[in-house]
Amino acid sequence: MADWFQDNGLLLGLALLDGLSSAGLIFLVAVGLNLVFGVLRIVNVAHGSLYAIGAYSAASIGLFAASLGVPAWASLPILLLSAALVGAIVGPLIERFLLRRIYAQEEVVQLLVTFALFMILEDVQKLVWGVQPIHHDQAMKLLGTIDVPFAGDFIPFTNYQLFVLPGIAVVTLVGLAWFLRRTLTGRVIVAVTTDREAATAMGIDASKIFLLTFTFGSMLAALGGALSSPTAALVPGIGAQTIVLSFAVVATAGLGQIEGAALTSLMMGLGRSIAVYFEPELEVVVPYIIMVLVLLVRPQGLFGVTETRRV
Amino acid sequence: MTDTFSRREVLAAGFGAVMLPATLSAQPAARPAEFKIGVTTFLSGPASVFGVPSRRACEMLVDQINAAGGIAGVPVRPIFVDEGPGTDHLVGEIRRLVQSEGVHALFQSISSGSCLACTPLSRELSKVNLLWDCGTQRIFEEGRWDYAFRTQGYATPEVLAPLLYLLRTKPDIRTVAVINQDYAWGRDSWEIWKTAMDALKPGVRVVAEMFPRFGSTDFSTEITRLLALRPDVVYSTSWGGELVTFIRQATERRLHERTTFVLPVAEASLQILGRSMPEGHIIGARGDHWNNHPAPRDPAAFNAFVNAYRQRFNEYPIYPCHHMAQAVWALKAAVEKAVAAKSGGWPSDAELAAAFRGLTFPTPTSTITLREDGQGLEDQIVGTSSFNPNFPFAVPKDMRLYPAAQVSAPVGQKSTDWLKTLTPALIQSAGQSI
Amino acid sequence: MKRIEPFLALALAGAIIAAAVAAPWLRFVLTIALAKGIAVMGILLLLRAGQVSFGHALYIAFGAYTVAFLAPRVGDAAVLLPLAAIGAGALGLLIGLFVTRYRQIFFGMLNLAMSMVFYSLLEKLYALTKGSDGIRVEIMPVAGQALDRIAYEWTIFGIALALAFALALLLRLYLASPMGEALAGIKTRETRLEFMGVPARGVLLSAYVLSAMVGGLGGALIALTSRHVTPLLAYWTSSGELVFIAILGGAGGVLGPFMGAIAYELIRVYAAASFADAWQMILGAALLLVILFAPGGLWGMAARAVGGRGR
Amino acid sequence: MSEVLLRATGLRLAFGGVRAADGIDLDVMKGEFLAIIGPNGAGKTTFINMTTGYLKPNAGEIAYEGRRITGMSPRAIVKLGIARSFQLPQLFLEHTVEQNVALAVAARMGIWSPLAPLLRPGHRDEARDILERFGLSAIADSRADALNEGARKLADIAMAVALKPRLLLMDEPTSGVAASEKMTIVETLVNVLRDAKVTAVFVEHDMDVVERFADRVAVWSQGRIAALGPPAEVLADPAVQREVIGIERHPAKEAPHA
Repeated sequence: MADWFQDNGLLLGLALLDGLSSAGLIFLVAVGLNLVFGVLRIVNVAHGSLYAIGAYSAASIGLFAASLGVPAWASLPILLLSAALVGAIVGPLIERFLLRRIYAQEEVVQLLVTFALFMILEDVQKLVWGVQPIHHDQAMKLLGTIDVPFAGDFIPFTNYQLFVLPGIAVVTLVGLAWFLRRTLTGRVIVAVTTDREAATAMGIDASKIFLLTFTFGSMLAALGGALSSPTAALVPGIGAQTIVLSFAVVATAGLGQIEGAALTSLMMGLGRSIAVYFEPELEVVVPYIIMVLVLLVRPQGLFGVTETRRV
Repeated sequence: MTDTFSRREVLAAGFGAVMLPATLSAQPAARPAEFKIGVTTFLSGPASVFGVPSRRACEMLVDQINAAGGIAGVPVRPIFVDEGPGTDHLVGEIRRLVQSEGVHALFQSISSGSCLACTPLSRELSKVNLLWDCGTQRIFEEGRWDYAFRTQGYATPEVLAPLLYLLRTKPDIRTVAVINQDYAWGRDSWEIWKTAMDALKPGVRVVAEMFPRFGSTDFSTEITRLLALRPDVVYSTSWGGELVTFIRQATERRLHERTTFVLPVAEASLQILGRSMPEGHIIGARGDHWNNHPAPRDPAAFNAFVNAYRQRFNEYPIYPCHHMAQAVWALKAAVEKAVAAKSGGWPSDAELAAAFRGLTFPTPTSTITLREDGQGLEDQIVGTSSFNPNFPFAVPKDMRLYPAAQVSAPVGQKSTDWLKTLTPALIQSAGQSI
Repeated sequence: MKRIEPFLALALAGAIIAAAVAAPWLRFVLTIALAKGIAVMGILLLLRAGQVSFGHALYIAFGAYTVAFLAPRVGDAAVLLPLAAIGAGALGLLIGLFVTRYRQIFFGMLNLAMSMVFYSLLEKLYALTKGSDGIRVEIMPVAGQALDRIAYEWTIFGIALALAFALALLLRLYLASPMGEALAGIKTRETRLEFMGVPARGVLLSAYVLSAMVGGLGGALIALTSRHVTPLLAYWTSSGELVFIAILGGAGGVLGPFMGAIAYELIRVYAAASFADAWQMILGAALLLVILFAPGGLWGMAARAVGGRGR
Repeated sequence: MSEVLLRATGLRLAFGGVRAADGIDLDVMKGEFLAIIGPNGAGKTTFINMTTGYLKPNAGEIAYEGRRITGMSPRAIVKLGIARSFQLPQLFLEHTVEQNVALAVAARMGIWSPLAPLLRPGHRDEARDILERFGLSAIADSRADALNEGARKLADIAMAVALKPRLLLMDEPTSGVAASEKMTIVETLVNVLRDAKVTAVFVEHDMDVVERFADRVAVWSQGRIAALGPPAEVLADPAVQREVIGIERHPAKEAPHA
């Protein structure tokens, strides 16, 4: 074991750096899904569409701004703004006109409504943005690279992936934790998550909270997409890939748990990058293996609380 | 169960007669009012980056042909079907195209899986089937199909030509890493490369074999590993969004300064990459149809095609457009040949199929001959990425043309067996500079 | 409604046969629809217990690959079909022992994880499975009878129809039995079952194994019909499709899966024929319309038309 | 009346800081009707939960017919002949009342045969019979989630009775039942139980019911048994009156338990 570390310790260090940035992105998408699931109890498949629309919009808005001659430094704020814009427009539309009609229905029906929406939005994306890869990497290029020393050599990392992505993820985590614990609205969201019946019995205006949470969750999905757009080329189908990983995070993290989502994202991000170094064929299944192992030990998810059933 | 069987027998007996006419194709054929082609291509999902441009090319060419009076006087109508939903759906769609729409020929498909599933069906349905883009070597090496013809090259020459180019231009390489999409083409193209490399230059060490999930949007970890390993060559047959993402993430982190990329399918992504594509790396086009081809067979025809496409769709055609065009031209040539053979009479499905065997048809850049096994011989041009003032994106320089016959496995041989017989002498003898 | 169910079934079967005779290409589509309907009965079973599996495409793919792998050795459809069902049942027992410990989202997502691992295996074990290219299945004898293509296709169609009939009848008996009622009890009052001496997990497990078996059977029929199997059969969207069909058809009666499967396949075929690049949108919209305006799915609509209750 | 059916000795159970059971010793005699009274939070339901296997005591043991049952699962305990009803009725909400009871009958007969309805068509008849005895025939085909509180309560008990237990534990069987119907219902219930020779332990807040139907009464207070004996004796105890009945009888009367 010690020998192994001597040989591979440095590689493990590199894997750690890579894992952090991918964990950051996974977290941003998954935490939004988890919040929505916690409050609305809807497994929102269309979360993946919001991710894709967020990514496409950020790239389009960025390209448009660049064509107008907006300075390069603005590309980062533009990413954040476009994500907020997408979430604020698309989120309420979906919640008001679609989800609101089905809150009384069974969970599976709700899930399928979002699945249907996901299918519709897949084609909408194609109609709006076409099928050719779209990319706009101003934000990544703007920040340049940093050389990380490695065994007498050096490895360039982009500052964007090494610092910005994990940084925004951490800021989001801290901000969310503060919001949920220290503000009234946040506490109401927590109350609805942990005991919906009691919360509504206490006179909480569920419809307002649902709208707020869904919009917020949509913004987070769009933010994940927007932040991925400087490094990834956008093509049809990116939403489907993202959502299925987020599902795994949510189930592993536990109902509505943001810290759980953070820890799970970290485990999955690191697990995958370690796999790429040492057993690349396992990379795809790592998230599911983590999920199964965690649920074996903690059936309610990493940070989930057992729902007490009174008899 | 007895019920089932008696029912089956009743059904088979009762309705067998109804079924028969649909499958009998030797009966005399009347000249149709229009010639329908069933075209399967990706209209959804990641591979629609190929499917949609090829569909446009098809529509454009059909418009041109119809404006000029159609094929042998018959106007052409394409019917498009999406490959995206998967094999079981596509197999049903092929049946619908043949049995309900009554298409006269099938153009299919982009995905190897689709081709492998539908080619046997085309024989069962006795319908001419032009494999217009898929590259799998398995089709004609593992079976014999009377009605199927591939009007372009396939995986073996498309991988072997870039390898020969690499070994000629960089004879000293010692290490290679692969990063391919995790699906059949990614695996097959690596097996072909590895087998050929071991025969042509034994002793090259493979330092990393990475097959990230199909549809990945981040290769940072793979790139870090490649940066640390410093292989002489990074080989990738990825395409679409994944190739664009990989190149951009890799160049930003200066991987291209440490290694030589060999990208046999790069052509389709170069326009999107624009200036992000680094210079000095080996690029292929699954054929010979580069926009800066220095000596096409018919420059006027070549420019006419490229310009018409650019004018209509505001972008350069990519290789799937050329492959689609090759299928259309092959069809035109074969139908005219078959009609001529019947002195103006209209050919049956079997007669049309017969016209394809051994057919040589012109393309703007060269000619393509369909071998006796149905495989088309399309020349390959490989070059080194560079920029010139005529194009806002990378194009090859120092191009070498590899005639198809030199880099394809002979009829009746499996690619992997044939590749093992190659000798290092081929590196110098194959191809010519253009 | 219960009383006219058999008549409705006969009418449906008559319509299917008539359509298959009238349009040869439809016979293929309908065989696939029957196969999927059989698999969806498994989803229906689990829905009774209030559980949604987002991974049952695993069993379809398992059944399909069982046929593909064994066809060269055991070239007889009449042998392969039960083999696929038993194999899928055994796999279902193995996985079921684990996943039936979980409920709701955990149940759904663990199933998803299992199917995605299987999907990855099919892709990764390239030497064995030919990856995404898939494996071809040749026309084979049925019960020792060598058949030409047309007779073979009719035979598989007939087997699918007969199996659909027989299994629907069995499912109906099962659901009306105490076992079936106990299964439905898991949905609303699982703890009470324990206090009545009924092992709830055992009840769910047996339903899970049955659902795996019909999944394997459906998959085997798909393989025998499309005669080419690819890993896409196991992808999560295929699992989503099964739940989609279950809800489209309606969970109220055993005919629901078949009505749903036929409607699904026909909509898809006609949407693809008329709007090749927007079929997803049309399917999604159809599902939304059914959920929003016809609760209870097609079965519910039929039930209302006849004037009875959906259940 | 002298044979001990259930014996609890030294039961202790604490949740966090709360002692729900703090040394419970109790013998339930075969054939008796034992009422449990006491203020909310005294640990009455906890006793039932421990006896039926839902909760495991931290210490002490419960023996049924001389056999130790602490640590056994609810399922195993039911098989021994101990059934219970619930303070919050636990019905299968999407089933009809008849299906609910029939399921309990089937559970007793053995659920594993999917062919049971063909082989033993009797379970539906038995369910209908039980419903009749409980006066629930009129609502036999109503879905359980459409019932009022009183009917739900009765259906809940009917399900427990359908299991043909020898010991039945009932958690507030009359709460939520309209005052006007209460006595009739309890009378019906008691007759059913006496006919079937069922020993019953029931948590009860209505002292009229206790006085009229209980053979003995146990007074729970802070996880302990404060008093035990015939109702006339115990209810006359001033301490009990002050601590338990005083609270119970007047303000809390008929307070529905959510």
